Amino acid sequence: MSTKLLGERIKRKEDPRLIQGRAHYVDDLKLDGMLYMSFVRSVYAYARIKSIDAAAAKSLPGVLEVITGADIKDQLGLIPCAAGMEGLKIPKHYCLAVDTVRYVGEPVVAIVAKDRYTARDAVDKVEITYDPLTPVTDPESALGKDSPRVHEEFSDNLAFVAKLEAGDWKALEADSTLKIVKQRLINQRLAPASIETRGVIASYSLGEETLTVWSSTQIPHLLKTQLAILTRTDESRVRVIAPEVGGAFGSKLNVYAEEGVACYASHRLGKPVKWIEGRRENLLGTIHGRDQINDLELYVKPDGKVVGLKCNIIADLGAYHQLLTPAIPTLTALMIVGCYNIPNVWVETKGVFTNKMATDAYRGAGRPEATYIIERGMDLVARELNMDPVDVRMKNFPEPKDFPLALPTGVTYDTANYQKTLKKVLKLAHYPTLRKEQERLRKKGKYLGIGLSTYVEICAMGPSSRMPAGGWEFGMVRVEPTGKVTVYSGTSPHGQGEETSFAQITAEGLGIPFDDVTVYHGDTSVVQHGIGTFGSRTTAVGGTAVFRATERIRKKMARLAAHRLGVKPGDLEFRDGKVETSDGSKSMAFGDVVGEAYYARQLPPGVEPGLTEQYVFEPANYTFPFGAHVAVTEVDAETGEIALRNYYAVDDCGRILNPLLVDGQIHGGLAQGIGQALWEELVYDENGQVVTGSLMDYALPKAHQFPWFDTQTTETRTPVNPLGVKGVGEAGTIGSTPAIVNSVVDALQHLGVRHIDMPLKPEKIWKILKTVDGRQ
Amino acid sequence: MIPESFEYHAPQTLAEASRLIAQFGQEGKILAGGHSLLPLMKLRLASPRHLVDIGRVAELKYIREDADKIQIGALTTHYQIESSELLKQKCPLLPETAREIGDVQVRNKGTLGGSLAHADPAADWPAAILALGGEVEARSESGSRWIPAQEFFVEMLTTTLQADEILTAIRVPALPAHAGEAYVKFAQPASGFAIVGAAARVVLDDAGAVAEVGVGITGVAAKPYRAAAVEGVLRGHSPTAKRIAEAAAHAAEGVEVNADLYASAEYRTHLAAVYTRRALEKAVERAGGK
Amino acid sequence: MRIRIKLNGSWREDDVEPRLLLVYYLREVAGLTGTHIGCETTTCGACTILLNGEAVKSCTVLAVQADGAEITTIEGLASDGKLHPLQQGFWEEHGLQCGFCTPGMIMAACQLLGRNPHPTREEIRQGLEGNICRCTGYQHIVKAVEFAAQKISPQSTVES
Amino acid sequence: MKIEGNHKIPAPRDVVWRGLLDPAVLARAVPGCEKLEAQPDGSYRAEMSVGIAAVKGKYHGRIEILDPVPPERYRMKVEGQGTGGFVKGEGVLTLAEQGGETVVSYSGEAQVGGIIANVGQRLLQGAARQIVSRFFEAFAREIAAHAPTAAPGPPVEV
Repeated sequence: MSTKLLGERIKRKEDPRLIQGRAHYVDDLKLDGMLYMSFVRSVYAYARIKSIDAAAAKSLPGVLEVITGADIKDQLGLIPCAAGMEGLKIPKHYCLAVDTVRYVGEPVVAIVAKDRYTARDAVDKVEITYDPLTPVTDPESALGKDSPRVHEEFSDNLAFVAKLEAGDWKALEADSTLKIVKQRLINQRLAPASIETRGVIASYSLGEETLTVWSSTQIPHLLKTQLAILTRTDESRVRVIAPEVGGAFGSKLNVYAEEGVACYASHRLGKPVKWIEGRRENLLGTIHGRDQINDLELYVKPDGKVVGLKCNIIADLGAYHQLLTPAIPTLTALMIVGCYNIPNVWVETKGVFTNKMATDAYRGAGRPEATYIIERGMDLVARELNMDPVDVRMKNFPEPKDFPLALPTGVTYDTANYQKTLKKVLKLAHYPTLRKEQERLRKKGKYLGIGLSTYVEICAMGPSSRMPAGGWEFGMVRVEPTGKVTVYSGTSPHGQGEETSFAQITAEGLGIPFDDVTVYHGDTSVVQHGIGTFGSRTTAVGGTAVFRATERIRKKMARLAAHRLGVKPGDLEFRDGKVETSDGSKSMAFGDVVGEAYYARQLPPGVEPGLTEQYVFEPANYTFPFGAHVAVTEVDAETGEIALRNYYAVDDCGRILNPLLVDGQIHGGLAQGIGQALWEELVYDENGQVVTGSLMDYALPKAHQFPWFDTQTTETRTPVNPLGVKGVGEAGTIGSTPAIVNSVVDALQHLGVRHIDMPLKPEKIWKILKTVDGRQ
Repeated sequence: MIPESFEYHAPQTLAEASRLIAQFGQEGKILAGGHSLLPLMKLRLASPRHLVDIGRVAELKYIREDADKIQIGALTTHYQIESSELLKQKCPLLPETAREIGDVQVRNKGTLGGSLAHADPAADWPAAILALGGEVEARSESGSRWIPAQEFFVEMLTTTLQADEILTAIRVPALPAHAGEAYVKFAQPASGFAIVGAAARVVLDDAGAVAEVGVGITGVAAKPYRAAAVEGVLRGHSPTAKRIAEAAAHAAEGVEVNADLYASAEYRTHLAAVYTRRALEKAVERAGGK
Repeated sequence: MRIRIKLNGSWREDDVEPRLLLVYYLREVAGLTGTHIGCETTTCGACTILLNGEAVKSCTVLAVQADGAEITTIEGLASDGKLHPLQQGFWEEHGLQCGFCTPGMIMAACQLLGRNPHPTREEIRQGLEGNICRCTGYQHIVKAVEFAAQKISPQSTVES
Repeated sequence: MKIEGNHKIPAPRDVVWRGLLDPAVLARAVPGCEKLEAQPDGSYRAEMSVGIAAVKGKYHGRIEILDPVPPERYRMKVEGQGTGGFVKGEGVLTLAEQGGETVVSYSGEAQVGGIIANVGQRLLQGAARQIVSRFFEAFAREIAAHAPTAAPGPPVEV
């Protein structure tokens, strides 16, 4: 019997500390002599700073330092943007505003004080005089000739244009038999809003000249490099630790001003400096997601076959680039055809500066927009041709045998069976029965909606050739002399559960108990290399590195055991704490083999003592998970209120290592995607003020708003990595948004409703109902 | 998240509290459950110099029946009202309204008196107290007075309470025979505050016609109000579906309707009518009418 | 101001500033960092604790208001080294991911089961309306509470 | 945010006009006004505590009267900066005579920045209306008390 762990429902190793309140997030750490930092932030969207009077703040007892942009502009570098695209305009992005503020919430002054109370009190004592300028708030008019410019050093507000063109558009446009289905779609701005806000402690040791930074981050290794550059510290002397991280969803895949200023302040004062973000600061000054305007045209044959896709994308980037800001909308173009092999594609993406916080990677990062575009589009095609949305999709799916499938968008989908997931979800939802019920209810004036979404997404980021800062991942396995096993991963999970799934990989690989494996991540001095956790890559890329390093351990141990047992290494199996021949006739305890490596008395020739192996996995391609969702909604004809009655999802994320974790990722993703469709919206008013600056205004989903999610899976493995894993972190978010909107539009379709923009607030629905059937 | 500094006072008796609040005048604020005031102080939208915490004044915590009236001490928490068996029998509108306030934790700590005195234009309690035709007791060192709910709410965050007065109790009629009450609410999804909250109380006569009716509406205007026009259409008439709908259509009559990110004035006006109708339908049904 | 609080079973006395919020008292004075802060507006529930047996948001209570009170935090839930059934349930049913909302969620669930030992799924969702989780989509949390309910007072299979 | 409305002041138009330009009258009528000083350039410097009930913020700033057409209309610009935010507004006031009384109509745009804008959205419009109403009530009282030339009218109704 082998020790079967992969594919099992195994409880998480992470949980005991978390459920007992014993875990340590950044704000839980207290260092000797630690000081606290606070920020005075711009209340204007766009203004010149006329003067800063910090005298009163400085004289407040307990205030140690008041720092302005002018003070540090020559001491600290600029906030980095890793997206390298042709012709990209990159504005100077200082850690503290110099001369001009460009969005509400931009840090202008930093205060360091003996405690957080004093630091907060001092904020109110700083007097900044501004000369307001006309802010740019609408990305479309920002492109007009007469628009004010967010950055005067540039000739306009266009940060970049990216074009993607494939196929024979001349022929297509000449073909008069094609129908063209057009729609403008708005993908609203969202706040990632992890429940733990951001936070950092920087501790510069004047003696050792080392900088240690605890940051609530998804990318400790990348942050280490960037902070070394930013603070002009020798990278060998910088250590970054991501302690427990309370959610991120892309928002902590970044290098932020506050991190830089904290390092500066600690260096200057020789004391640890802590900054913890407030919720309003989080909604104003942590990256936002989405915010695109998409003008879509689909060219369709009379039988429902879609042969061409045209889309103009305007992406509202905000005022400055954060780490990946301009790269995100280009992922939309990359995945815009969804799970349909549309031969002719034309996409133009314009990234636009506005006086807002930067947009960047938020769960799904560019792919939810793509899926929303194509899945709303397919429903519009169905409506135009009076077809069932299921039939339109079936008509346009490639066959399973067509994979790997190279697409005109430049990516090659690995494996898929779209028909299977769709059929399965339709069965789960009792689709034909639902349609009958819908008919029945319509006759009674009740509106039931059935919404479909079939998505594919791009995961396991990614081949280094396509990534801004490396797409590989590092894994190391060390068998300790006692036989316990330590796994080191360069990823930085923060809730996804890889301390558990990586332990499953290694324990199964070595045939030892799950509890004997401990996984470390998130500390650059403990784990030598790493990229981080984002883009649904951790298990597929990081897990593979661990898997390969485990294989290397096996190989070495097999060699050691074979040497002692007088068999060939290939004859040996690892199971139940033993290394033995398949018939069990020759066997060594796992610990004894480990002893061979460490006591090193009878090593085979050429074998080094010790048992540590590492692997850097470079994926050859992305992976492409997919799925099919059905949302059933009821619309209150009188008030426009929407009730989500049922949600069915069948997802395929490749091989499943732990179904418990996969379910958790799917559920959480669904909640965020549904949240976008129904409630969430980060709103700037016409003056560039954020008017949803608290959780009393920005509507995060709550438990009672959801029905029971009825989820199932299929498993289509990927050949891209030896585990066959595709990734599941973002799938739910990507698939669910269009399913909800399609459902609500479907509920009202018989009244002539064609499209409703998100979030589907009751008032919007009510207004539409009022116009379509003249009620009230 | 961090309030400005203040001086804290924790009187044990009402008399002591009254003396303190009279002493501090505009500089002082009363702290009851703290669930209206502390959130403002944390954001530094309010920064009183003196906080008089009446949380230890035991004489303000009670629910009692007094002939055909129910009297509730100002420090009674929303949850105590929500879970009161006496109120479920004698004044079911109050537990039904309590359930709609904030969330479990807020209801455990927030108080009836604190909420009423804060007079948030979207709070739930005012709708119920108005519909019931309740009264609010205010006490100061110079004595006490009962203020009818309709006169209590002046405008946004403003009541007729004087600077030296403490809200000490509310008094509402117990549920008579052939009567029904209901509170329904269209909540803002993030805050849970009422975009529209409608409370209704209906007493039917022997013929099944509406003998008494009270409708209180919150969330719609700068202050909660009693919808007199709605009541006028119903009073004395059989509460048919048609009549209820006709009456409810007047829900936002004569008020300047709020508009915000979650509902325009036009939509709120519509919701006020719909939710008022729904509250009335429920109340009539509970009263045994059709 | 001097305050006396029975915290997870033991009395302690501390001098605090009146403006000190209970959540900061717990985290920074008493050193119990299991209670978290997730918003500024009494919305997210990450700071939920039991104050005299009732779930409250400790970010909206002054430490001085809690003078003389009994407080239970997540750290005080397990007894004799044995996890509370809710802790077991959250572990068993994968009721948490990043874990940041979890202590508050568990304390709110504690209150929920105290008042309603056999809640329906709908009642569980309603009972957790004051707690926001951004990771789980809540479904596993509902299962975790169901698990604990069953564990605390097993329901007979036949309703009497 | 649009702010518009009108208030009836029981006094003749020229009395109301003078009152609206009299710093002493304004200082008493503007809710929470702590200081109002006429500046050489014709503007006023103001310090005030703006808010409702316990929700208050201290602001300092300037008020400018532009394009006056006595006693009919003028344009007013208000700019104030306070802890955590700012208020700005611009609008036109029109005075019309109506049976010996004066109807003051106002129409303008106000902008709020900072914490009030970020978290106070739900109460903003109502609060603005309320502060404006308070001003006109107080102003009417001032006119009645300090301008004996004003025709006696019925008690002020708002």
